[in-house]
Amino acid sequence: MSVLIGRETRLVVSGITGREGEFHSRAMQAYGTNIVAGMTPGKGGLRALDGTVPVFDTVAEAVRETGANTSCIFVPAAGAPDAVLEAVGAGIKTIFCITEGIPVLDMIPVVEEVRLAGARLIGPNCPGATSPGRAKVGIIPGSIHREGRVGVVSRSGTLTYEAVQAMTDAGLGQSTCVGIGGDPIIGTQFLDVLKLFKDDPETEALVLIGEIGGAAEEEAAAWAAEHLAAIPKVAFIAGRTAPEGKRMGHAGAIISGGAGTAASKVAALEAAGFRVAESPTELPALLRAAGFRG
Amino acid sequence: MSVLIGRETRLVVSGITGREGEFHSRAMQAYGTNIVAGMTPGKGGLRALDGTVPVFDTVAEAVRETGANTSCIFVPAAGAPDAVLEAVGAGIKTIFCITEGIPVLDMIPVVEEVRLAGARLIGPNCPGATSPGRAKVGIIPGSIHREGRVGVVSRSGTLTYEAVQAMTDAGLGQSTCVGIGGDPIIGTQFLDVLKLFKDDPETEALVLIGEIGGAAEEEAAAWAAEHLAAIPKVAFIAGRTAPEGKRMGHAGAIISGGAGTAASKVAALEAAGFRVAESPTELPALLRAAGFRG
Amino acid sequence: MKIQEADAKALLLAQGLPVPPWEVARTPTQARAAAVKFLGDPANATGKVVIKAQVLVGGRGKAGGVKLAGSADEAEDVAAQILALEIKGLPVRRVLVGPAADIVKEYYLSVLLDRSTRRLMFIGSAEGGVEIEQVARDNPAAIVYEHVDPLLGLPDYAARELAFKIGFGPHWKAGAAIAKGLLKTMLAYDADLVEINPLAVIREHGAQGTPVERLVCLDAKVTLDDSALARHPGHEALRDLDAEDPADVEARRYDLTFIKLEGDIGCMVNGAGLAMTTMDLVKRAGGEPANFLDIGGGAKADRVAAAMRLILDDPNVKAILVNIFGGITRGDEVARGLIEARGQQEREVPMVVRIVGTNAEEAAELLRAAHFETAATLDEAAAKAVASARATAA
Amino acid sequence: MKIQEADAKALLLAQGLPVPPWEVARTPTQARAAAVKFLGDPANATGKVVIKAQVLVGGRGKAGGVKLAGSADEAEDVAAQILALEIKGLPVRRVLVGPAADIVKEYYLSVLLDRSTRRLMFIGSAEGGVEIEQVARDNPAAIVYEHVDPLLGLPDYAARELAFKIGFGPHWKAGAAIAKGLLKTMLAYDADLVEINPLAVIREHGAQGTPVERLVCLDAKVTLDDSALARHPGHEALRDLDAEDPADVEARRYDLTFIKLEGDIGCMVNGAGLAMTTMDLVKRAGGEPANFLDIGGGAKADRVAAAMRLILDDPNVKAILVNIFGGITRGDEVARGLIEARGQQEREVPMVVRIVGTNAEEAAELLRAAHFETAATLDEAAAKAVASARATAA
Repeated sequence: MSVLIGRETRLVVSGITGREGEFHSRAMQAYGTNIVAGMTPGKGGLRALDGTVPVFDTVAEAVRETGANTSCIFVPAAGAPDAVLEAVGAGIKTIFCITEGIPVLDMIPVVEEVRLAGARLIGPNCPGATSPGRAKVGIIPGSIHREGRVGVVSRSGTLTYEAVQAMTDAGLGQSTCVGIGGDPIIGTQFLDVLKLFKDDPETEALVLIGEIGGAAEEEAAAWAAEHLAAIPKVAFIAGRTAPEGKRMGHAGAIISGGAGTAASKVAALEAAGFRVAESPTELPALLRAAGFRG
Repeated sequence: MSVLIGRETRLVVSGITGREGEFHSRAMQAYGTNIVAGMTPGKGGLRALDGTVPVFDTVAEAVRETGANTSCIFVPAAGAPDAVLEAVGAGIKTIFCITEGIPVLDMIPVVEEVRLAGARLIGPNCPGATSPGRAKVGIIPGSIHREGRVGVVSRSGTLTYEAVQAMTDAGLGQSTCVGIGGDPIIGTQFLDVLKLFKDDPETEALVLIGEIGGAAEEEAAAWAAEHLAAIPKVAFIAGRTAPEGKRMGHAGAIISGGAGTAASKVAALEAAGFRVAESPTELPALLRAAGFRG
Repeated sequence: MKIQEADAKALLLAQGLPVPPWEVARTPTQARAAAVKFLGDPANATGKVVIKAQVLVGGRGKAGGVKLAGSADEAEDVAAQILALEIKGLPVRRVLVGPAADIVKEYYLSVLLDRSTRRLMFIGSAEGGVEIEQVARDNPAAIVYEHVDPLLGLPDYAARELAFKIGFGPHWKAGAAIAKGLLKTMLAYDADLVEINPLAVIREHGAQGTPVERLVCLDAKVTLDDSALARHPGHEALRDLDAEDPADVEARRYDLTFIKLEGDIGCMVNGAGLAMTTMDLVKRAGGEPANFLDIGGGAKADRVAAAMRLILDDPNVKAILVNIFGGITRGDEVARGLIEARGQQEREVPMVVRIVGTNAEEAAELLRAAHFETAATLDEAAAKAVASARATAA
Repeated sequence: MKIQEADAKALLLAQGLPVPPWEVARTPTQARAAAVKFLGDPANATGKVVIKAQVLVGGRGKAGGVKLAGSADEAEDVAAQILALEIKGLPVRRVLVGPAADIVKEYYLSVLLDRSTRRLMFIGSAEGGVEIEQVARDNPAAIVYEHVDPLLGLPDYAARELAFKIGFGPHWKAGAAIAKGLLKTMLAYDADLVEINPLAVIREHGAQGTPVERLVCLDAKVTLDDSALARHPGHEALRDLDAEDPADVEARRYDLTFIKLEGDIGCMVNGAGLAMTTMDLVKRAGGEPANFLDIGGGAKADRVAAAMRLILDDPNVKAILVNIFGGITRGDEVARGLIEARGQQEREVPMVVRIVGTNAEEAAELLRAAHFETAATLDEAAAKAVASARATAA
C-alpha cells in the first residue's frame, strides 16, 4: 500500500498539451503511472502522449469517460485555482497542483471548497508525490526513488529530492514521498500527511523535511508526539543559518507565537521524538540509529 | 413534543428594540415563550420588555451569556440576511426570519451557509411557528391556537391563521403550526417540515396549506405518498381562480407553464392521499373524514 | 419588474456582453434616421434593418411587431405601421431599430432562479430562436442545465462546461464568457431572469469585407427583483408605464399589491394567500372578483383608505369584501381606515367586513358603532358580498 | 513587496477608509509648503504638523525619523534633518507631512494571512500605538482575533463582533466599517498584510470650532503579494527601489530570488529549501555564504548566466558553489548556462558544481568537457567550496 497514489491511481492531467504538462506527463507515464486522460479546453477529441491518452474539453467528461480518480494540474497560475475547482466539481478526491506563482488570496476559497467537498489537494507549488514502483504524480524525478517502507514528507521541492536521494543511496526505500509545497496557503499540511502515514501499514519509518517560517512543523510535531510515538522518525530543517525576517512581517510573527525559527522547529521535533539531522545526507544513519531496520 | 420549537426553546430576538420586534416579542413572551435575550448592536447592556430581557450587542454574546438556542429575526430587509448569518455564526440551529422584502439574490448564499452549518432557517418572510401551549416564535396570533395533535404547515401568512382558526373552532388542536414563508428562496420547504412531523410522536394528522406557483407542493406530495401513507392529511391550495401569468403579491404566486397551477397541485396532493378542501373552513371536516379522531 | 428589450440590451452592454448595435425610435422619422445609419454600415451583412416593437408581452412577431426593411423609406413605413399597433392591449410607443442579422445558428441561454435547489441556474440549448417551453416539450434532451454555486458563482470551468454541453463549437470561449456575463448582469442589477433568445452566431463583414462570425445577444429579456428596486434607484426609470394600469402606479405608492380583474366584487385582504383564497371563495359563492388586492402586513389607516379608493375607482365594482386576519396588521387600525374611507367615498357601494385576529374585538366595536355589515367567517363574508353585488346590480 | 506609509495610505483612501490628510515632500521646501497648508487648517486641533521619514524599516521613531513641528520654519528644518538621515542603512528620500493628531486613544487593527487555518485573520487590540508583539508578550488577553470566512468574507455581523470585542466604545460603527475596509483593501490589491497601528480616535475642530472625535488610520503598513503583481500593473510604481539592493532589481528581471549576505561563498541553487540547506552546509563546513540565490524551477541557460553575473558582482565572493537538483530544471541546461557564463565572466573565481537529477548525465558530460570542478554530494560540494574560498583568500 501507499498513501495518496498507487496502482489504483487513474490520473487525469489538466494542461497535458502544454509544454510542462506534456514533458512531465511523459515522465509519469514512463514511470508507470496510469494516465487515463488529459484535459485542455478546446482540444477535446485529440489524443496526447503519442496517441496513448485521450484529451477532453472538461475534467467532468474525462472522469465520466475514463473513471479518472486523481488529478494533476500543470495549468498556468492564472487558471490553476479554477483547475482545482474543476477537479473538485468533477468529483475527484485527490488533486495535485504543481503550478507555482498563484496569488495567495486566490487559493483561500479554493482550499475551502476542497475541504467542503471532502477532497484532498496537494500543493499548489508542490512537486507531487511518488509511490516507488507504483506511480508518480508530479515532477519528482523518478530515478531517485527505491521501493521500501519509509514515508517522506517535505515542503520543499529540490530539497525533497536531496533527502530522498540520500535515503535511496543508503539503501532505504520509500513507501511514498510527498512534497506538500511551500506556498503560504496549501491544501495538505505536514500533519495531514503524517495522519495518512500512520494508517498506512507499509510505512514503518518517517522522514520530515521542513524549513523556517510558519508553524506547520511545530503543529506536526505536537501531533506526532501523541500519535506516532512508536515509529522511527527523523527530520531535517532548512534555514538554520538564514538571516532573520527578510520577508516575515511583524504581525506574521505573532500568529506563529514565537514559532517559525529553525531552533523552535528543531526543538519541537526533538521533543516529539524525531532525530533531527544537520545535513540531508545524515538522515539514513539517524533513521537506523532510531531503530529502523528497513 | 413538537417540532422546531417547544418548552426547551430559549429565544434570542434580533431587533428586539425595534417597533415590530418589540411588539411581537411582548406577544411571544405573553404566550409563554422563553425569550432569554435580545440583540441590537450598540444597545448591549440595556434590558428590553420592561427589564425582563437582557439586550446584547451580538448574538454570539447572547448565546454565550444566556444559552439561547433559537433565533427570531425582526431586522429590516437590508440587514436581515446578515442577521441570519450572525445567528448561524453564533451556533444557533433554529432560526426564524420574519422580515419581508429581502432581495432574492441576497438569500442564496445565506441559505447555503445555513445548510453548511447544519442549521435550519424558517423564512424569510414567514409568520413563524407556534407550538400551542408551549411556545410561539414569530407573529402568528397566539389566540387562534389550541393544543392538540395536528401538524400544520403553510407557505402563506394570514391564510395560515385562517386555517388554524378553522381547526381550533372545530375543536382540533395543533401540535405545531409552521409558516414557511412565501418568498422564492426560503430556508425550509414543505418537504422539510413534513419530515419533521413524521418523526414527531405527537403529530397524528397533517394540514398543508399551499398556493399556486413553484413546485414545492408537488415535491412534498411525492414524498408524502411514500412516507406518510398512514397519517390522515388534508390540504388547501389558494389561487384556483387566479388568472394565469399575473403576479399575485409575493412572487410565490406566479403560475409558470404547466407546473405550479392549482390543478397540478391539487392532483398531486390527492394522488398522495391528501383530501383537498375548497375552503379553509372545510379542513376540519375533511380531516375527520380522513379518519382523524383527535 | 419586466423591462423592454432595448433597456435589457443596455444593461447587458454595460456589463460587457456582445450586443449588436441598435437605436430606439419613438417616431417613424427617428426610425428612418436609425435605418440610414445601419443600412450604411459596411459590417451590415444583410443590407437590411430589423424594426421591433418594444412591448412587454410575448408574441410580438405573430402580432406583426417585428419586421425587416431594406431601405430608409421602407423603414419609415414599417415603423409607422408598428407604432400604430396595439399588441395584446398594449400600445406600441417605441421601436428598436438595428441591423438585420445574417444568422448562422441560433442558441438559447438564460439564467434564472431555481426555487427548489435555491440556486441560480443556467438553461441553455442549441435549439434557440423558438420558445424554450416548446423545446422542453418536444426535445427535452436538447436542453442543458447548470446550477450556479451559491458561494462561488460560476467558476470559469463551469462556464466552459456549460458552453461545451450546449455545443457552441468554435464559439465555446465566447459562449462561456457570455454565460459569465449574464450572471454578472443578474447580480449587478438584482435581476430574477436574464434570457437571451436567440443567442446567435451571426455573419458580418469584417474590415476587408471578409465575412466574420461571432456570437451575439440578438434579443434580451430581463426581469428585475421588485424587492431590490430600492438599491437600484436607476431601475425606476426602466419601468414601462404603458404595461401598467394607472391603478398599479397608485398601488405601488401605498405599498399595495393590486391586480385589476373582470368581476364586480372588490376585495381587500391582508396577505397574498388569503387574498387569493378570498377570490376563490367569492367565485365559489357564484360571484366574480373585481380585483386582487393585498394590503400587506401592518397596514395602517391611510393605506386602507388608499386601497378603498383603488377599489372604488373601478366603476364595475358593485360590492366590497374586506377580509382581514390580523397578525402584524391590527384590526382596529383597519377598521379606522375603513370608517375614514367611507366618510370620503364618492359613491355608495355595499361593504361586508370581516376582521379577526389581532385587536379584532376593538375592530368589531368600531365597526358596530359605525354600522358596518360584518361577517364571522370567510365563507359567510363571500356569500354576503355576492348577495350584495347582485342586489346592487338588480 | 513592502510599500511606504504614504503609498499604503493612498490605497486605503482609494478604498474609502478614513485617513487624515498628508503630503509627501522630497525637499525641505516642499515640506514647508505642506506644513503651511496643514498649520492653516482650522480642523488641526494641535496646531502642529508631524513629519515622518518614508523608509521600509521599523523603528523610524527611535532613529529620529518622526518629529513634530509647530511652524513652517520648524517644519523646513525638521524635514531637512530627516531627509539627511540614513535609517538602518536606508537613505530617507521622502517624508510624509500631515497634521499632528490630537490622539484620544490608540488601537491596533490588522488583517493578514493565517497559514495554519488557511484563512485571512484580523488581529485587533485596544492597546495600539505600541508594537503588537510587545502586547502579545505582556498582555495576550488584550489581543482579539477574528477569522475571515473563506467564501463569505467578513459579513457585517462579524465586523461588528470584532469592533465590540476590541472595544471601540461609541466608535464601534466606524471600527466595523474600517475592518471591512481593510479587508476590501487587501482583496482589491492582493495584499498579504494590511496593518493600522495606531488606529486612533483623534480630536479635531468641527465646523463651529467644537471638538469632534473620529476614528482614523494614523499609520498604515501594507505588503503586496509578489505573485499577484502581474495583475496589478500599477503596483510596480510603488516599489521602493531605495529599500532594495540594485542586485534585487536585476534578480527580479530574471525571475531569480536573490538575497545578499555578508560571506564570501556565492551560492547558486534551484529551490528555496535546497538553497537554505546549501547555506546551512556551507556554514557547517566553516564557510560563510555570500548570498541566497534560488534560480527557481525550469531555469534556462540565460537565467543561469544572469545568476552568475549577480554573484560575481559581489566583490567579496571568493568561491562559487552551484547546487542543482534537477526536477523541472534540466541539468544540461544549467551546465550550458554555466559554461556560457564562465566564457563571459570578467574575473576568475573557483567554482564547484554539483548537478544531479533530470539530465544529470548530460550535464556531467558537458561539465567534464569544460573542465569544471564537480562534486557528487552536497556535503562534498560545500567542503570543496569552503576550501577554494580559503585558498583564494590566502
